[in-house]
Amino acid sequence: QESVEVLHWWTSGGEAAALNVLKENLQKQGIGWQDMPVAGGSGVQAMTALRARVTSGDPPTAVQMLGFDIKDWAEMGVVGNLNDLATEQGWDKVIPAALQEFSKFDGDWIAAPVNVHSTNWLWLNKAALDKAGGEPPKNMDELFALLDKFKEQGITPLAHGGQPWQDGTLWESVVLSVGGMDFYKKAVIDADAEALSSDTMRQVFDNMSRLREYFDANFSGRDWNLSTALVIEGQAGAQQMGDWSKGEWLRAEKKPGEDFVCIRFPGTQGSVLFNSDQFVMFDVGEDKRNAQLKMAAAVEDPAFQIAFNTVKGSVPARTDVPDTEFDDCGKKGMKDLAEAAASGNLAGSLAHGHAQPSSVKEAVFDVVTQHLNGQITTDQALERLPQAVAAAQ
Amino acid sequence: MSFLRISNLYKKIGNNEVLKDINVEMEKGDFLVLVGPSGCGKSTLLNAIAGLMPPTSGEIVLDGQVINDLHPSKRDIAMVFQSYALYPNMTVEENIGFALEMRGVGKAERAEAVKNVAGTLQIEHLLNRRPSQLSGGQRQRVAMGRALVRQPRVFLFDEPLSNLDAKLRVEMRAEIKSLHHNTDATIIYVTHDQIEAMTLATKIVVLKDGGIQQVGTPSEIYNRPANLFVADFMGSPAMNMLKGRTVADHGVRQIALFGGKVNVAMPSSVTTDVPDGREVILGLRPEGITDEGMVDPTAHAIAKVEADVSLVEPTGSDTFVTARLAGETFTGRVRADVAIAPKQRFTFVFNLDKAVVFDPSTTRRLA
Amino acid sequence: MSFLRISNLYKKIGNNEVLKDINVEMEKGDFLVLVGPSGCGKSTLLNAIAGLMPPTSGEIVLDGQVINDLHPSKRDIAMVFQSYALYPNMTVEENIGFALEMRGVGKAERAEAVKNVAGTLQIEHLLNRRPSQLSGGQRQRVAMGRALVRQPRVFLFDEPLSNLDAKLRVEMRAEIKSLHHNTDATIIYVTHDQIEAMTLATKIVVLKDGGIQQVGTPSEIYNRPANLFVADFMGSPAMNMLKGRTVADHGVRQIALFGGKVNVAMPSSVTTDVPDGREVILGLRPEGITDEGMVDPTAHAIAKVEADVSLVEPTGSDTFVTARLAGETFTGRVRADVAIAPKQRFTFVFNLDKAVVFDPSTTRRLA
Amino acid sequence: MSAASDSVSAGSARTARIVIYTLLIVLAAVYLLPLYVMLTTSFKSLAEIRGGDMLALPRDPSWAAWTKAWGDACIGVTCEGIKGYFWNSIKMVVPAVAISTVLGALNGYVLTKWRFPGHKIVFGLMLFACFIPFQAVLIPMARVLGIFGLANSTSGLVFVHVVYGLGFTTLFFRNYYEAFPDELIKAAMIDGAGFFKIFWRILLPSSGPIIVVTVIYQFTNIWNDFLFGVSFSSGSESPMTVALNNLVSSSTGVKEYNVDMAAAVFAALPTLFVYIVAGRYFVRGLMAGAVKG
Amino acid sequence: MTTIEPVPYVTPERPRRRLAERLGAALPKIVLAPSFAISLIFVYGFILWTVYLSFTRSRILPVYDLVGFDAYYRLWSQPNWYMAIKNLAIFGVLYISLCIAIGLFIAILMDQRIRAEGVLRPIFLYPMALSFVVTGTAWKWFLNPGLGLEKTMHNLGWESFKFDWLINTDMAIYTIVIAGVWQASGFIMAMFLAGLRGIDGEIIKAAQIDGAPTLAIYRRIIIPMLRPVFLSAVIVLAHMAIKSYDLVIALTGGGPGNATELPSTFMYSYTFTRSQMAVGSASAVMMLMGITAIIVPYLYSELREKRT
Ligand SMILES: Nc1ncnc2c1ncn2[C@@H]1O[C@H](COP(=O)(O)OP(=O)(O)OP(=O)(O)O)[C@@H](O)[C@H]1O
Ligand SMILES: Nc1ncnc2c1ncn2[C@@H]1O[C@H](COP(=O)(O)OP(=O)(O)OP(=O)(O)O)[C@@H](O)[C@H]1O
Ligand SMILES: [Mg+2]
Ligand SMILES: [Mg+2]
Repeated sequence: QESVEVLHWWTSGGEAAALNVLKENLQKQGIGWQDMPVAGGSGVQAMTALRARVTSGDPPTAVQMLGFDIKDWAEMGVVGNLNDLATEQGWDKVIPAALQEFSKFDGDWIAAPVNVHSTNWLWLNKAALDKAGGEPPKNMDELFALLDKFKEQGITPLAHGGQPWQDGTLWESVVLSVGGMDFYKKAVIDADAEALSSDTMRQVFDNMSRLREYFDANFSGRDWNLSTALVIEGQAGAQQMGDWSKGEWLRAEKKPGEDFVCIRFPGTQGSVLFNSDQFVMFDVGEDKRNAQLKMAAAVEDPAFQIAFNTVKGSVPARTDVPDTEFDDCGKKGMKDLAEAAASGNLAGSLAHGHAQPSSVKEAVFDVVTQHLNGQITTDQALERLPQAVAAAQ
Repeated sequence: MSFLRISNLYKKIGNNEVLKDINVEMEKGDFLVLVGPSGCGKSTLLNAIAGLMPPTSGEIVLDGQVINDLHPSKRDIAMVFQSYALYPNMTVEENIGFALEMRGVGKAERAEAVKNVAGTLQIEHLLNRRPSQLSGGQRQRVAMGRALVRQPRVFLFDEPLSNLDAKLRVEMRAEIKSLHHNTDATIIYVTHDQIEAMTLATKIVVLKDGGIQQVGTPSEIYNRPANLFVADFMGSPAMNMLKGRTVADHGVRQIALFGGKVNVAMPSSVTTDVPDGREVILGLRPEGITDEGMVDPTAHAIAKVEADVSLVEPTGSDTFVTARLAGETFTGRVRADVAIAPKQRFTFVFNLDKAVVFDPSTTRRLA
Repeated sequence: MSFLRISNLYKKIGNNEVLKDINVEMEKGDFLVLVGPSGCGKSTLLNAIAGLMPPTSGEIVLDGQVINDLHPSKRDIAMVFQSYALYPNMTVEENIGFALEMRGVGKAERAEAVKNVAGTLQIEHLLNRRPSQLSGGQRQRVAMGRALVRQPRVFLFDEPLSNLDAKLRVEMRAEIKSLHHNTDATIIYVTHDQIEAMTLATKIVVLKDGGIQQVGTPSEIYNRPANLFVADFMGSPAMNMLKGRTVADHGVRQIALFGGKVNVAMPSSVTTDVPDGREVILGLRPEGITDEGMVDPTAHAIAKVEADVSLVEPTGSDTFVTARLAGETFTGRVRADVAIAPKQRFTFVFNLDKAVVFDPSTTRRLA
Repeated sequence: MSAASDSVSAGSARTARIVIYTLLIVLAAVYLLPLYVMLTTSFKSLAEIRGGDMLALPRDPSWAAWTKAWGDACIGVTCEGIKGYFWNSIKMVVPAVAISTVLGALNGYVLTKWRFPGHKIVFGLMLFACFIPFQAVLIPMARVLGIFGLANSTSGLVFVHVVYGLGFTTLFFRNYYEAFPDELIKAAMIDGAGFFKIFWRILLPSSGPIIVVTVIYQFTNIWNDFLFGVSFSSGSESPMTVALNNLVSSSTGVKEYNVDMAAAVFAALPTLFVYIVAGRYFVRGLMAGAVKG
Repeated sequence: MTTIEPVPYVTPERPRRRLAERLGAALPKIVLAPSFAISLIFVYGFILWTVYLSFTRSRILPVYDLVGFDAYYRLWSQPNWYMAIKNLAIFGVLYISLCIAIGLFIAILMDQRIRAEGVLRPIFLYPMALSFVVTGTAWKWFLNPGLGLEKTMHNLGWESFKFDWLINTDMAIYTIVIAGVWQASGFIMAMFLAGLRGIDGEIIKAAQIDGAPTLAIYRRIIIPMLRPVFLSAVIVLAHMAIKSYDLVIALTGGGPGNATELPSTFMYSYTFTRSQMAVGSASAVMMLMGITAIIVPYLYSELREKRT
């Protein structure tokens, strides 16, 4: 029997259920599914396992991957080619160019994008927000005002989990908010040394320091979902987090608009920082090729895109999928994405590997995290940031 | 009043009565040797005296003071262990000085004391070595030094020589003996080597299964053993035990040995009257059975016995000859020069002055 | 041709010449005892014979066959180790039968053979025990059984009795001796107990520092030691060594002892002529120095010496007396009954028939 | 050895005892805390965990998390709990421990009883294997496994664990056999036993204590290994720790701490069992040689 | 036994031997050969490979063109690396000394003829049996001020109690030490217990008779006699400290900031997550050099003097 072997880190209940849709779809076509889940730290362990598999000369059929990792692997010449399928199904038209950036290498399709997450979201507890006036903040100043009100309510204003990637996620939203999309592109995407040490960047770090004031004492090392839980239970007012956060709300049987409010991070409406899970198809033997193509086709099947993304909290990678099945937040996400894509305000998320290779990403995390934890001052951060980025390139 | 008195001492370990009703007294300057087969309780008794194992009942009185409940470190007793128990991590000097250090003696004074003791034992040149760098004999001396330096009220020695080879043992034995002479120390000494016991002791205590068999001077123990056990235990080769029966020959009490083949005079060690026809055991040590040329000129009662030689063991200085007669085996000690070979017939001379007689039913010696 | 011949054997370990030019011959049925101080190479020699340590040079010929290169298991030699080396995980029966099993002997036959040997050694009742459940003597017997069951061409014993206590040692010694008598086995036996050597051997080899000092019968070794080392090594207490000088008294060659205080006849062991005024050492064993009542009636040359007693060691059977005269110390053996005490003046009788004389410069005995 | 002499006078002895026992009980409680937290958490509901006191006893204890962890929890797309992975680990641990122990025993035997010039260097070189950081060997190892066709298989994992366990097993057995009397080997040689016979009949039956130490040590290390497991196995072939990690550390999903904890306790059961059952022999085995410097 | 040069118990081969016998004589070496070969390839081969990689510009996967010391320059210009080394120094020293101190202390307590030894022993040993994948979460909660000890103390009414090391950049490394000590000290305890049990009882008796109080007996006699155990313990702990990885990942993930970065986590993240394999290899080489510096003297002393 033909089968695909899939390396991924969607191990939690909801994600796995979503993935099951794909598995069953393939099974109907007579394709078996060999599962190879490797959880942990947004695929850190998975990439290690993948290295071992590739080195041993036996890569899996498809691997869940993010952003620049895809490029890195493509460069090593170990990935397959989906051009025929893509042409046949017209992927070029339905998948946003910003995603294609990662799905293609040297003009060849190598990966099938599953979804689009975006990271510049702010999640608010509706009750707390109402108590504080009910008006969602539109820029940093309003945000700080709101947070102050939360503070007066005696709750943790901003729920944050102190892990490098979470710090980075917050940071990139602040960069986008303070500097706008052009500055984000210059500083983050282009890694422009000047931008990285500019006054705007100083503002970013100052804002970070200010935000730090609104954390509770236990933020360090806390998993993101525990922070979300704080907001859900009303112990905290807001959380900056990617759209996967919605899964927690839904799971707690909360309704968007009724129990919680999802808005773009203040000052970033109209821009979207995205990251996209893609299944990179590795260069497997001819005997497995057919199954691999079938899987790629199944991933891009609109039915799967809907089924998966409604659960996951993200939006479909294809732009031609109707939003009827999605809730308010989902619908907003799809609308924002389409707008941003059209206006050129769609950019890859640094924290999730879509703006820079992992070496640079981690280097930025180093600085951001140390700054946020008070190990270095803003001046030092501005000095170090360009250095670290340069050293990692 | 005696210097050390142990009265009605019992020690139970688990269900095992290791010591039973031990009563011992000793004077200052006594050299008391505990002997007995392995497991008879010698070490346990020593441990009880040292305070390392509290007795179950009974009293230990040292110099007029009941010391049952005194901590070992406060008894002022020194002990030399069979394994020497030297502290491997300390030099010889530190080993010897440790007890003084624990008593808070100052550094200079300690060094002085250690030096003196080392001088006596001729181990000055070893003071900076560690125990692992010493030979057996040297270790033994260090162990002794450790005890000596404290000038304790009582010395306890637990088989201190058993790890040494024969030659060294002889030397060390002499050294301990002269030590006792020179310092007049009060010593309790455990061994299961009867030569050691005989040569060192002023008083021997024979133990068996936790009970005392006999207490006496070496000569009493050797020549007038209280029972068959003591007789057999002390002396090597062991005392010959010959089955006999009392008979009267012309009114003179005699003992018929070897199924009646030989009649010998009733030994002088028996002073009471023994009725005729009693089964007895005649005990005679190998040196009491000699060749004709070797007979003690002062002996009063002798008997000649002809027997078949079965084993000849020349030790160089003497020759031990084992012979059989009427199904009984006995060993004699003859001069090294006597020409003798197995299967030969040989005339032995029994020196009955040295013989003792036991009652086979009670195993006690008849006196 | 001899049954076992070792010629010009050398063994180097590292830079250490452990055996030097060893030449030994023995006949079938011989009981050869190797003696010598610790570290002199006894075990090494045994190991070389067993094939456990290959010699550096030289030849070992067994029954006409050079066995230098034969694997230990093919030499048909059995060895009993000092520690017995019983296999701790096997029962006594399996221990004894192991060698046969390795030789492919069937189960039934093996059981039979083991039973026979166990019978001889009287350990049938122990066959199902493990070594840890045996006493020292029993272990010794099992080790012996393991050697016996194979009926090898040669038995090697490496200090088999040194772990036993004195009493048991005497017993086991007799047992080994009778075993040798009964089976006429060819045995090489290592010990450093000279009593064992004397009583067991038909031939003794004295080793020192890897070289042979003397080869001879026990009596030769004891009474005619080749040099001072052998004389001192064999016998306990050791031979008395008295400094002397040859003098001629009325044409009769004599030796002046104790700085001229006593003149004794030149011992009969010296047959060659020794010039006057030569420094010599007179060797006389303790049993050659007795009290007047104990003098060997057959002695030809005796000398009376009065000296100050310094130490009295009664062993029960005899009393060893150490005395001093003119700065020299000697030990005599007197009857146990003799009344004697330290500091007393006592008349000793020297039996010069037993004396030997050494050249102090070469340390060799004068013959 | 025990320095507590029973001769100390009764009163102070009793106080001393009380102090000793109190200290031990307090220490034991501290050591048990993490286990206590794991156990109590596994019996709580998610809501109680989020809101409640970590050290509090469960208000409403339930086995739900346990049954879920064992049989229903999703790991990847299969929702059959961790029971299958349990068996994977067993399949990996048993041969790996057995092989590395046997090889270690043989090596120790050769290195102490059949010495050859240079044996110390050989041993020293082998011992170094204990100390290399495993992260450094992942990639070349993957290549080698690929060449051998062992990649991505239980046999491959067994192989890896044997390779990097050899240093320790050899060390343990060498130290133990070092103290084993040479005379027994000589005796067996004279008795006609060959190399393997001596090992099998004489040495091995006396190696109980050190086998216990080695097996415990290897068992815990291999059972708990994550790095090799995640790198050289995949999917339903993965050992327990990898499955557990997949269960516990999903990054963007919901965390069911009670299920995580129950699974964690399941994962720890075999090693706990081994330590409880063989703990006594462990100390004895250490005494018998492994500890010696 | 004296310190003697080892000797082959089998006779060396001689030409006239038959083949079978020669084979028999070589058997021990044949038995050892596979293990030795494995070590050569999988330890030393791989070390060489790592050294080689550190001179390349390998990023995501190995590439084999040499570029000199580039990776080392990068390595030594990383503040993270200095942090890792500093942390290893703090962690290593505290971890080793605390494990030994606590292990010895418990071992001494356990050695006082404790009736419940059978129950207590596994309690102290069990942490060693659990992987940090398992216990990390429990520890994280326990040390987390909002969830664990601090909160419990607050709940109990001790409001001023503060224990926030886990999130305090200056103190976080000490939480790693705490968890590490918890894990390994039981094992060390077992080693010391074994050592204590091996001490001749007569020596203790002798010391008692010499008038030494219990404390002095331990301080002057017993503990010095445990020297070999100390040495073994230090070696065991040193290599565990250097290899510590799970511990950090499970507890802090290297944070807050890079406050708990260790060389092992550094190496892993540079090799596998940051796609700077050459720098990772360079750090591995540095680590190996460090390990060698500890192990080689130990091995040397261990193998030179052979005590029994
Ligand atoms: N701790 C103990 N527990 C149980 N029984 C013991 C203990 N110590 C000694 N015994 C028993 O007490 C008896 C006497 O032992 P002890 O050590 O005093 O004998 P010993 O005369 O010194 O023997 P040896 O000559 O062999 O040293 C023996 O039967 C022994 O088994
Ligand atoms: N394996 C070895 N390596 C180096 N030297 C050795 C070895 N075996 C023995 N020796 C040395 O060889 C010499 C002879 O040793 P051997 O064991 O033969 O002595 P021995 O006469 O049996 O002594 P003992 O009476 O103590 O058993 C000793 O000096 C010893 O140190
Ligand atoms: Mg005793
Ligand atoms: Mg020897």
